[in-house]
Formats: sequence, structure tokens, C-alpha cells
Amino acid sequence: MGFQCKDLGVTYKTQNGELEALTDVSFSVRDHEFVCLVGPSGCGKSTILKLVAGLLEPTLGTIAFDTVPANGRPRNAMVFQEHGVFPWMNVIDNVAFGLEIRGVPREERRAIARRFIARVGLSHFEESHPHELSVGMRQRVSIARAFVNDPEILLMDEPFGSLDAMTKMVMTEELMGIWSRQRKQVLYVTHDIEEAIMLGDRILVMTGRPGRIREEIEIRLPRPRDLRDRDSAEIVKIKEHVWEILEEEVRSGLREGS
Amino acid sequence: MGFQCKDLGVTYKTQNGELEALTDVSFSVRDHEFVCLVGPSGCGKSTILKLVAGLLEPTLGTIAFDTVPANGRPRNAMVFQEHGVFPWMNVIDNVAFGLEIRGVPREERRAIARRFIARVGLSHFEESHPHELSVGMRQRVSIARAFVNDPEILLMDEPFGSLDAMTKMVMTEELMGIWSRQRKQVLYVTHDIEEAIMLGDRILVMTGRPGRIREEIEIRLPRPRDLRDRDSAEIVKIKEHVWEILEEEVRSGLREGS
Amino acid sequence: DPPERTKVRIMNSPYMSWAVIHLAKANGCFDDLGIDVEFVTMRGIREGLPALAQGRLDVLPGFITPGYVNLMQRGAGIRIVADKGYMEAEGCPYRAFLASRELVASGRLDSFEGLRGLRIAGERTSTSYYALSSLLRAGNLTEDDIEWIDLPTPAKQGALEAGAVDIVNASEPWITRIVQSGAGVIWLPARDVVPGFQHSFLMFGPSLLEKDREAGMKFMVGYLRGVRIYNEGKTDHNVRVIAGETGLEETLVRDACWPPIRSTGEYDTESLLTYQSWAFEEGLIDGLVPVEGFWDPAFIEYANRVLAEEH
Amino acid sequence: MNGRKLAGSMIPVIPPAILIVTLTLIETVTRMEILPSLFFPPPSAIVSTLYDMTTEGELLDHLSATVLRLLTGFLLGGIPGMILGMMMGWSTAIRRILDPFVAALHPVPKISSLPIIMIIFGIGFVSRTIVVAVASFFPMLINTMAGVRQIHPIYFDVARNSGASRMQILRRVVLPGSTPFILAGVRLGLNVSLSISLAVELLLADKGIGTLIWMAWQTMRIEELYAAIVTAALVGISIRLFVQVMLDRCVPWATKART
Amino acid sequence: MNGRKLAGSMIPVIPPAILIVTLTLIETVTRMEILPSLFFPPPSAIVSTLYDMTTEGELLDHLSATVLRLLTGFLLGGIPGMILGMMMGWSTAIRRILDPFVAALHPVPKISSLPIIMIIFGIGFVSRTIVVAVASFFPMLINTMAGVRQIHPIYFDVARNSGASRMQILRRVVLPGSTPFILAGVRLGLNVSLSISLAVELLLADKGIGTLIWMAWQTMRIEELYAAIVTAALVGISIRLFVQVMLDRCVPWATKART
Ligand SMILES: Nc1ncnc2c1ncn2[C@@H]1O[C@H](COP(=O)(O)OP(=O)(O)OP(=O)(O)O)[C@@H](O)[C@H]1O
Ligand SMILES: Nc1ncnc2c1ncn2[C@@H]1O[C@H](COP(=O)(O)OP(=O)(O)OP(=O)(O)O)[C@@H](O)[C@H]1O
Ligand SMILES: [Mg+2]
Ligand SMILES: [Mg+2]
Repeated sequence: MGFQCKDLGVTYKTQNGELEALTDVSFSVRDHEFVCLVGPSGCGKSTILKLVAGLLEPTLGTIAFDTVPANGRPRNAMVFQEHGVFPWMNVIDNVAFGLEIRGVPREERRAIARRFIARVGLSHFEESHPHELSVGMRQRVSIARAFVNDPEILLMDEPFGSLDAMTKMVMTEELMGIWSRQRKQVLYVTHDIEEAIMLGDRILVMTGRPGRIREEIEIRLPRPRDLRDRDSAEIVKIKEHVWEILEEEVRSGLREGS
Repeated sequence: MGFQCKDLGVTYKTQNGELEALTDVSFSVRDHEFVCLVGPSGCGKSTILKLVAGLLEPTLGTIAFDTVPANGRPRNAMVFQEHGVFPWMNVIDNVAFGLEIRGVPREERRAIARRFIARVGLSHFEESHPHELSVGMRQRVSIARAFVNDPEILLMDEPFGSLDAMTKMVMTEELMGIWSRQRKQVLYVTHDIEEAIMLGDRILVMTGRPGRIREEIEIRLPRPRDLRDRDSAEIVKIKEHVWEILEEEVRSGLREGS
Repeated sequence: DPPERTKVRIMNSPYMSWAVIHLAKANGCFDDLGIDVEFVTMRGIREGLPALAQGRLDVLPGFITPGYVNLMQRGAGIRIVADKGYMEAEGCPYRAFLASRELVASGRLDSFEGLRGLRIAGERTSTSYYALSSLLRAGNLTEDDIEWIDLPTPAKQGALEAGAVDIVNASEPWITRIVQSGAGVIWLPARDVVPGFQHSFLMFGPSLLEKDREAGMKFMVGYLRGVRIYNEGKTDHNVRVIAGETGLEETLVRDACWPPIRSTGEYDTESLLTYQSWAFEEGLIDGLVPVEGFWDPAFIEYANRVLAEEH
Repeated sequence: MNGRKLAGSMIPVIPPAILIVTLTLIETVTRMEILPSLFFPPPSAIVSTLYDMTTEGELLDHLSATVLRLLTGFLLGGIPGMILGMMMGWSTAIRRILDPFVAALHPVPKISSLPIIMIIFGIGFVSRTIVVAVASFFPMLINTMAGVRQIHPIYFDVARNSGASRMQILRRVVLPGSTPFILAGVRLGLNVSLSISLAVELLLADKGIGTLIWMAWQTMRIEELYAAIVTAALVGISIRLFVQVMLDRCVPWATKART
Repeated sequence: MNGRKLAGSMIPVIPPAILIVTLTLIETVTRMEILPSLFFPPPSAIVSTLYDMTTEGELLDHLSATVLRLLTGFLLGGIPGMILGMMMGWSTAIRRILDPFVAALHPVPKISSLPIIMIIFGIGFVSRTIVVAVASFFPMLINTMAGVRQIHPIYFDVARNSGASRMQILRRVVLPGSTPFILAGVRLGLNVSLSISLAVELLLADKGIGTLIWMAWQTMRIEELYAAIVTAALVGISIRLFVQVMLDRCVPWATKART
């Protein structure tokens, strides 16, 4: 029930010629697995998510999914890094959008949406339009929208990046609850190495541009994990390892000017 | 050379009536001080920054600045949470924008911009347009633009939120270098409590909406500070304290639906 | 049992030259013939000609244009069937050249040479242009010797008043208006340049020429009845009807020149042949149409017989 | 209330003030006969003519004929223009295929091709409406197309990611996302339709504000001419008010800020 | 190359293909005299007329007269329209004050007010150009205004935060930010200017495509009529190509994606 990416390559055509964003990217996500993606800024993480979501055709390579989604249920739902909350819909319509698309009747979908809006703490803002929200509030709308869609695969591009530490923790708990109750694959982009270790079954660490998977790190810690364990030898070891890779990639990127 | 905010209040007019975003906000930033602002999502941090920048008129209260900026040099420069990189200019023009405004000749301003672009690791992308950049790369453009402007007051709204851990560290070093070399006030919004402790002379912790300053915490740690010291008793104490406030504010916010 | 009624679609324009049609209709000249006249309002015959040729209009009251000749040249089934106005040698001028009182008084216009360099306004519609062209020819001048300015009619008066042009060519009721406002005086009636010119006529299209000639015959009877009423002159009744249909003030209608129309409907074919040779030389038409190609007298012949019996 | 807010609160009274001052000025100038009174009647005379024409019922007749023509034409032209504009803005392929034809047909002069249209479609209601419809078709098409093209691609991605069908994307992304430009197109289109309605009436109708204008010219009743033109201007102001209301109702998000 | 890309590469040949098929169809129908040949000449006859008119030099004379009128009018009307549109889009106060007047003047029929304009400004070049200028003024104004209003407020904030003066904001934010809509306005404005130029020429010029159309009508030379209209269509295609080039050069960012 997972999916396999094989030899993916993406080259963008830009005004100043071609730009190789990804090269030779191969990895797979197994059934009910939580995979984190970390890598230097601009290495192609968002590009990978768009490929998996089918929003971008790879220049090279293929993606194979193990199952065809059951009727109605979408294969994947994405929390976009730029939120992508529709400015012309209020919060509740934004959150209920996926259900509307699937033809769920208005009252029913609004009831479902309301539940998720409450969980992300925006009940007072159901009727507000996005331009009346703070950035973090918009991000929460985008999270609720993805949760409501209830997909097989959750693609999350720094979903909690604009939230304060405490709200982030609450949202993380929510995510872990959903993930453990319903069998889903999650591909999760984050900049926070500790977060990746706390959440992931596996971490894919990417090189700088053009992005490749430099290393796959299996995290064999028991769940539920506790943030306060983070000084355990195991965690520190992984953290330092990832940090070193990142440091190497970022420093060399900065040296050559990207 | 600092500034004082006194009894600031902001009420937004929205489609669904008025929304009190800030109330009774008073604080001051002293000469050459680095002040961090933390608080729950949607509590009004960005609103405070816009007030200080003069982009928004407070509904109530006043802001007083100690000095009038020297000719040409802007009083403040802001790194916007939403980046606000002009889509119609390439990277170098975006970064050089403030200099262009001040009438610096083209070649000179491009040379200066180029230096800062290199420091944020985007030399390869000088001629690219923003839509060809990743989110983190756009954030770096926005950072470089603010640095180039060389203001008295730097207003930074989660400036490194979209950067990977390593790039973030490099940028932070850069910021600390600039701040310590040139006498500046910095008002810095962050979601990362540890980051606030590492950077700030003081931390202002805000309540949930309507935002007030709930507590001011002086950080008396010597500089330069080292991230690896973070388990020192002092730091842990501050961290736990801030965390508790946030927890209280966020939980009560979630209960009443934001 | 009342006879079956026939609908005849006729182009209408609230111009003075439509007076006969308006009078005929207002006086019920068609009613007892079983003809119902339906007016289709349009501004000019330019729009009406193709509709006539396609049978979308049955009757087009019109004036001569090169397009009319060219259409018949190419075999369109349209014909002139009756007179609707010509340039009488005597009497009031229905079309004329006007100029400011000072210019006329100066004597400059007494010789053709004086025309050189003057700004003359009109419309490149045939009549206005034909008159000018004939004038220039008479004086051995060409269009290059003067400055021809194309102007919409309502602007002529203001242009003359403001001194933006020296001479305008206009027809009624504009002549009366210009003269009464003091903006200009009649310098030369067009009839002095193109005497007897048949500027106006009635045309039938294929629907009456071919499909239903009988309806055409009946219509003509009604039309000639209208002509007789028109020829009674400026009676109060006539003035009121024309003023009502055209929206002009009654005083203006009364002061204006009413062009003569032959009560038999007879048409001066010679005049059109002359016009054609002029238009051909000017390159406006592609060939000459012989009399039987443009003139169908059968309708007025029938109508005159009927009307003679009536009296 | 500070000075700036006070100044702001004055804004609504400025346009009427300007109008009154201008009219008074013109009234004085025309009464002093500095301009030829034949062509420049004093505004008060125009207003009184307007009043007479209204009370006699004549004006409302003509007005409703024009408005009917205008609206029929606009609906018949504007809605297809909007739909085609959405398709062309959305799909590069459709745009590339159709745009040359749009470009070729747009400048074909509406009024001067009326004769051809009459040749093809006859002289009745159809021809007249077609000309008006064609006139509003193009502003709607071109503005909608530009409006759709400015929608940030992320919204299409979000919609596709939710499994939206083409129809759903059209209804929920393309249409609302381009509304501000569709409304600019509506405003342009309605005004062009109005102008062309008037021109058509000038050429061949027997009812309408255009006929009124033409009759006034023909009979040199200059007050009536100006009164007819003022009526056209009032229709224009109504169009603007309508578009304004639509803007406020449909796109509060666009006139304030966008995500 | 997969099927989709192959299909994509076919796009440029589709419009000419459609054109050829349509023309062939019309040619057959007209040659078979299904339509009356009097008013529906076969396309080949139109093309050969067009060719004759071109080689005789006559057509180019008329064409350049029209293009000159069109461009002069557009520059005189479009640029003020753009500038006013920027001001009105940017400043709510200016918009509220001026918009009622714009709304009132927009629908005043251009062509039928030509006589008044001629009375005021004389019968020469000025009057003719004013009518064309006014026609392009409004699409530029309304589109520019809508374009400015859709600029995300954050860009104004960024500019103000850098200390930009009003002039600098105008040049570096307002202008580039609304370029896609200004260009839609340019396209509409140029086409309207063209239409109105033709209409003016129809009424009173002695040179231009409009005069050609009018002469062809007057003399019922139907091939020449169609040939003149085809020429107008070619001007329209040139306008579109020009706007396309400008779009590609000035706003690559807008047609792809926006930050
Ligand atoms: N539409 C585009 N056109 C051209 N180049 C692009 C485009 N989108 C992304 N790129 C380039 O592709 C590379 C990878 O971009 P991507 O957004 O996938 O990075 P990322 O890993 O998500 O970075 P970040 O952490 O900063 O979000 C970057 O170098 C970027 O410049
Ligand atoms: N333009 C606006 N119109 C109406 N309400 C607004 C507007 N901008 C902000 N708000 C409201 O003001 C409050 C504070 O917003 P602000 O953006 O300052 O929060 P913040 O602390 O920066 O949040 P975050 O951490 O999520 O960025 C929020 O409740 C938001 O809904
Ligand atoms: Mg990314
Ligand atoms: Mg914020």
C-alpha cells in the first residue's frame, strides 16, 4: 500500500537556461510509514512532494503506487509550504473544499469541517476570509483542509513552520493521532532535525542542489516517543549525524553560491 | 536611540465586526538592544512589528523614537513573515531595492547587493525571478534586502522560519555579526523559544488574542552565546517558564476556539 | 368579405424627402387597396440597398448612388419604378451651395477662378459630390484646385458659422436653417449645375418586381395618390403630417423648399444616363446600365390607368 | 478624529461639489453668450428639457428600449466572452488555437460591419442585437483571460490535489480567482454595449436614446441632444454603481488583501 | 516524446489549418452559388482584390493613414488613461472623487458626439484624433485601475518600508505590478481605437481603411468591402502579436507564477 520512486530527475526551464533540481532520486515509502525529508534550503524537497502528488511530471524516472485509491477517497493530500488557502473562500469553505469536491452535502461537510477547525483552534474564525488571519492561522487552515481530505498519503511541506512551539506541539499530537488511528503513509518535510527524529520511521537526508537522497536513516525508537528523551544517546547520535551531513552540504552550497 | 511603545491597541474592522488584535501593549527597546517577541499564533506579533514600522496606525496609543534617522538611512527595515519579494524584479534588484530608493548609482548598489546575496548563498540566482526560487530561497532574498538597507531598527518576523537548521545557523551568525558590529536595535519575532533565549537581551512573552505583553524576561547570559550551553540551569529555567506561559495561553485559546 | 391584405415593408427615414410616403400613409392611401405598409426605420439607403436586393425590404425610397448602379450592373433584381423628386429649372432650390454673406458679396465667387483654394464641405454621397464635380468641370477645374471636406450634415452649419469652411453643399431643411440663422446665404442652387437631375426615386426589389407584381401595382396606386396630396403643396394638413413624421418644427417645414414630383410618377431616364457617364468617368461604377436595366415603367402605367378611371 | 480622517470623510461630497461648481460656471458662460448659444445651451435649459421629456413619458420609453437592447446584447455577448476567456486563460492550448481568430475579429469595426451583418442576418432584431453582443464579447473575453492568467498556480495545484474535476476547478478557482477582472470587463463591456446600442439606434432603430440623439441632431434641438447624452451618462453611472456593488459583495478579499 | 507533448507541438499549426478548412468550405459554397454571389464573393476573389489593391499602392496609403490615426489617438488617450488609472487604483480618495465622472463620461457615445466635438475643436485633425483618443482612454483607465487594485498590499508595505517616495512606488510597484492588466488594456484600447478610427474615417476622412470601407459600400463593390475588412483584421492580428511580445518581455513572472 506504499509507493516507490525510481530514478526521479527534474529539470526546470528557466529564463537563464535549464536548472537541474533533482537527480537520481530513488526511495520508497512502505505501508503505514512515516518518512521525514530533510535537506538544505532549495535542494528540491518541495519538488519531490509535488512529484508524488502528481502535480509535476518528472523529467526522468517513475513513481509507482501499490494501490488504486478506493472510490471517492483521494490518494494524497498535501499541506503546501505556501499554504495555498483560497482567498475567495472563508475558513470553513476552505477546510470543506475536499469534501465539496467529493460531493458531500453542504451541511454534512460543514459539520465535519467544523470539527477539524476546532481542533486547529480557529472556531472563532469559521466565517473569516484568509486576509483577516495571521500567517500561522492560515497555516492551520491548510492543515485542517488536508486532514479533512483523509487521504492514503499525507504530503506535508513544513506544515507547522509558522506555528509557535506550543501550538506546534498540539498539532503534532493531532497528526500522530490521525496517523496511528488510520493507516496512512506520511511524507513529511521539515527543517527541524529533532522533529524529524521524533516523528519519522525513517529520515531521508538530501544533498544540496541538484538534490539526491544522500542517506536513509532508520529510526528504531519505540512509539509513542517523548520529546524529553531527546538526550538519549541514540537520538543525539542521529542528530549529530544528520547535522554533519547538512553542515557539509550547506557549507559547500554556500561556497559555490547556492 | 531606542523607542517606546505606550498603551498600543489595534482593532481590525472585519466583515464579521470588529476584532481586537492588541490591547494595552507597552514596552520599550533600548539602544543597541536585541528584543525577542514570542507568543501564540495569531496573538498580534506581526501587528506589533507593522506598528513599529509605521505601516499601520495604532487604534490607540503612541510610539516614540529617540532619534530622527540620519539622512538617507532608513529608520527601520523589516523582514516580512510573508517575504514580500517583488515578483517583477530579479533577485539582485530585489536586494538592491532599498539602495535604489536612496539613489545609490546602479553599479554601486549592485556591487553591494551582490555581496549580501553571496552571504545568503544565492550567487547563482542573482538574475532569477522569485517564481524560480524555493520558499527558503525567497526568504533569504528578503533577509538580504533588509540587511542591505542598514537601518537603525531591524524588525524581523520569523526571518529564518523557512530555512533548514544549518542554513538558519549560518544566517543567525550573520545577523549577530551585523548586530554587534553596527549599533542597531532588533525586534525579532520567533516561534523557537531556544532561539529567543540564544539571541535576545530580553524576551517579551505575549498572551493570546487580544495580545498583551504578559511578561518581560531579561536574559543575562554572556555573549557570544553557544547553542550547546542550552542545558545550563539558567537556560532550562527560562525555557520552562516561557513554555508554561505559552502552554497556558495556547490551551486556553484552543478551548475557546482560537 | 374584405380582400386578403398584403404587407409591404418599406424603408422609412424621418427626412423631408420621405414626405410623399409619410403623406400617403397618413392619408390612408393604401388602406382600401389591401396594402399594409410596414415602416422599417433606417438612416440611409446604404443600409437599405442590400436588404432590398435580398428581398428583406420590398420598397426603398432612395436617391442615386454609384452602389445602386453597380448592384444592377451585377444583375441584382432591383429597379426604379417612380419619381420621388427632381431638380426643377425654376422654383426654390432643394439642394444648393451656401456661403457666408461676405464671401458672396465680395464677388469672388462670380468667376470659377475664385473657387481656387476654397474649402468646400459636403458629403461624398453622390448628389452633393455630383453637383460639385459638375460645377468644377464647368469651370475647367479639378478637385485638386479646391479643398474638399467631408462633413456630417449637422456639423455644416457650425462649420460655416465658425469660418472653418467657405462653402457648404446642403439640402433641405438645412438650407433654410443655415439661411435663417444668418450663418450663410444661398450662393448657387444645385439645379443650375445639374439641371433636371433626378436625385430621388422609388425602388422595388425582387419581391414586388418578380414574386408579387400585383402587390407592386397596388402599392403604386397608393403612392401616386400620395404624390397628388403632396403636390397640393404646403397645406396645413401636409405641413402637420410632415412635421410630425420628421420631428421638424412646422415653421421650418413650411419655410423649406419642397422638391417637385411628377404626379404621373414619370422618371427622366436621360438624367440617370448622364449621371452614369459621369460616374463611369470618375471610376465610381464598373459599367453603364441601359434604361431597361434600371427603369420599369409598368407600375406607374398601371397606376395611372387606375387613377384615371377613378376620376 | 484627526485631520486625515476628517479629510477622508469629506470625500463623498467632493464629486457633487465639483459638478455643481462646473455647472454653475457653464451656466454663467452660456448665459453670457460667450459660446454660440445655438450649440451651447445653459445647463438649466438642459435640465428643464430633461424634466419635460421625462414627464411626457417619452424619455422613459426610449430609455427602456436602449437598456433592454444593452442588456440583451451584453448577456448574449458577455457571457460567452467570459466563458471563452476562462477557457483561454486556463488552457495554453486553447489560447494558442483561438487567440489568432479573436485577434482578427476584434478590430473588425462593429458599426461599419453592420451592413454585412444585415446582409447575413437580415435587418431585424437579430442583427441589431448581434452587433451589441459582439461589442461586449471582446472586453469580457480579453479581461477574463488576463484575469485567469494572473491566478497564482498554487490554487490550481490545491484544487487538483483535492481531486477537483475541470468543471469544479472552473467554478471554484478560475471563476472566483478572476472575478475582479471579470468585473472590470463587465464595466467595459456594458459601456461598450451601451455605446454600440446607441450607434445602432442612430443607424436604424426607431426607439432608444440613440434615436433620440439622432432625431435631436436632425431637428437641431440642441437641448434635447444634450438631454439625451446626459441620460446616456446616467446609464453609465448606474453601470458603475452596479459593478461597485458586485465588487463589494463578491470580492471583498480582492480589494483588501490576498493570501 | 510522449503523446501529450506531441499533441502540444501540433498547436501552432491548428489555427492556420482551421483557417484553410474554413476558407475552402466558404469558397466551395460561394462558388456553388448556394449563397447569393452578389453579396458573398468567394474568398479567392477577395484575396485577388486584396492583391490588386496592394500592388496599386492604394491600400498601403489607406492603411498607413489609419495606423497613424490609431497610434496617435492611442498615445494621446491611452497614456493619460493609464496614468489616471494608476492614481485611481492606488488612492481610494482619488478613485472616489474621479470615478463618478469617469462613469458618466464613458458611455457618452463617441461617434455621435463627433459633431459637437467638431463644433468645439474644429473640423481638422484635432477633432478626429480626440474621438479616437477618448475611445482608448477608458479601457486603459479601467483596466489599469483594476490591475493596481489587485497588487497585494504587502508590496506597498515593502516599498514604504524602504522609504520609497510616491513617485518611486508608482514606478517600481504600481506600474510593474499592474502590467498584465495594463497590457490587456492596451490590447482593448488599440482595438477600440482602431474601430473608432475606422468609424471616423467612414464619417469624414478622405483617407484610411474606413474610407475604403465606405467607398466600397457606396459603390457596392463587395469584394473591396471584404478586402478592406480583412485588412482591418490584419491590423488586429498585429496588435495582438505586439501585446504578446510585450507580455513575454515585460511580465514573464506573471504568466508563469507569482510570489
Ligand atoms: N517553477 C520553478 N521554476 C524554476 N526553478 C524552480 C521552480 N521551482 C523550484 N525551482 C528550483 O528548484 C530547486 C528546488 O526547489 P524546491 O522548491 O523543491 O526546494 P526546497 O527543497 O523545497 O527548498 P525550501 O526548503 O527552500 O523550500 C531550487 O533551486 C529552485 O530554484
Ligand atoms: N488585515 C487584517 N484584517 C483583519 N484581521 C486581521 C488582519 N491582520 C491580522 N488580523 C487579526 O489580528 C490578529 C493578530 O494577527 P497577527 O498577524 O499580528 O498575528 P501573529 O501574532 O503575527 O500570528 P502568527 O504567529 O500566526 O503570524 C489575528 O487574530 C488576525 O486574525
Ligand atoms: Mg520547499
Ligand atoms: Mg505573524
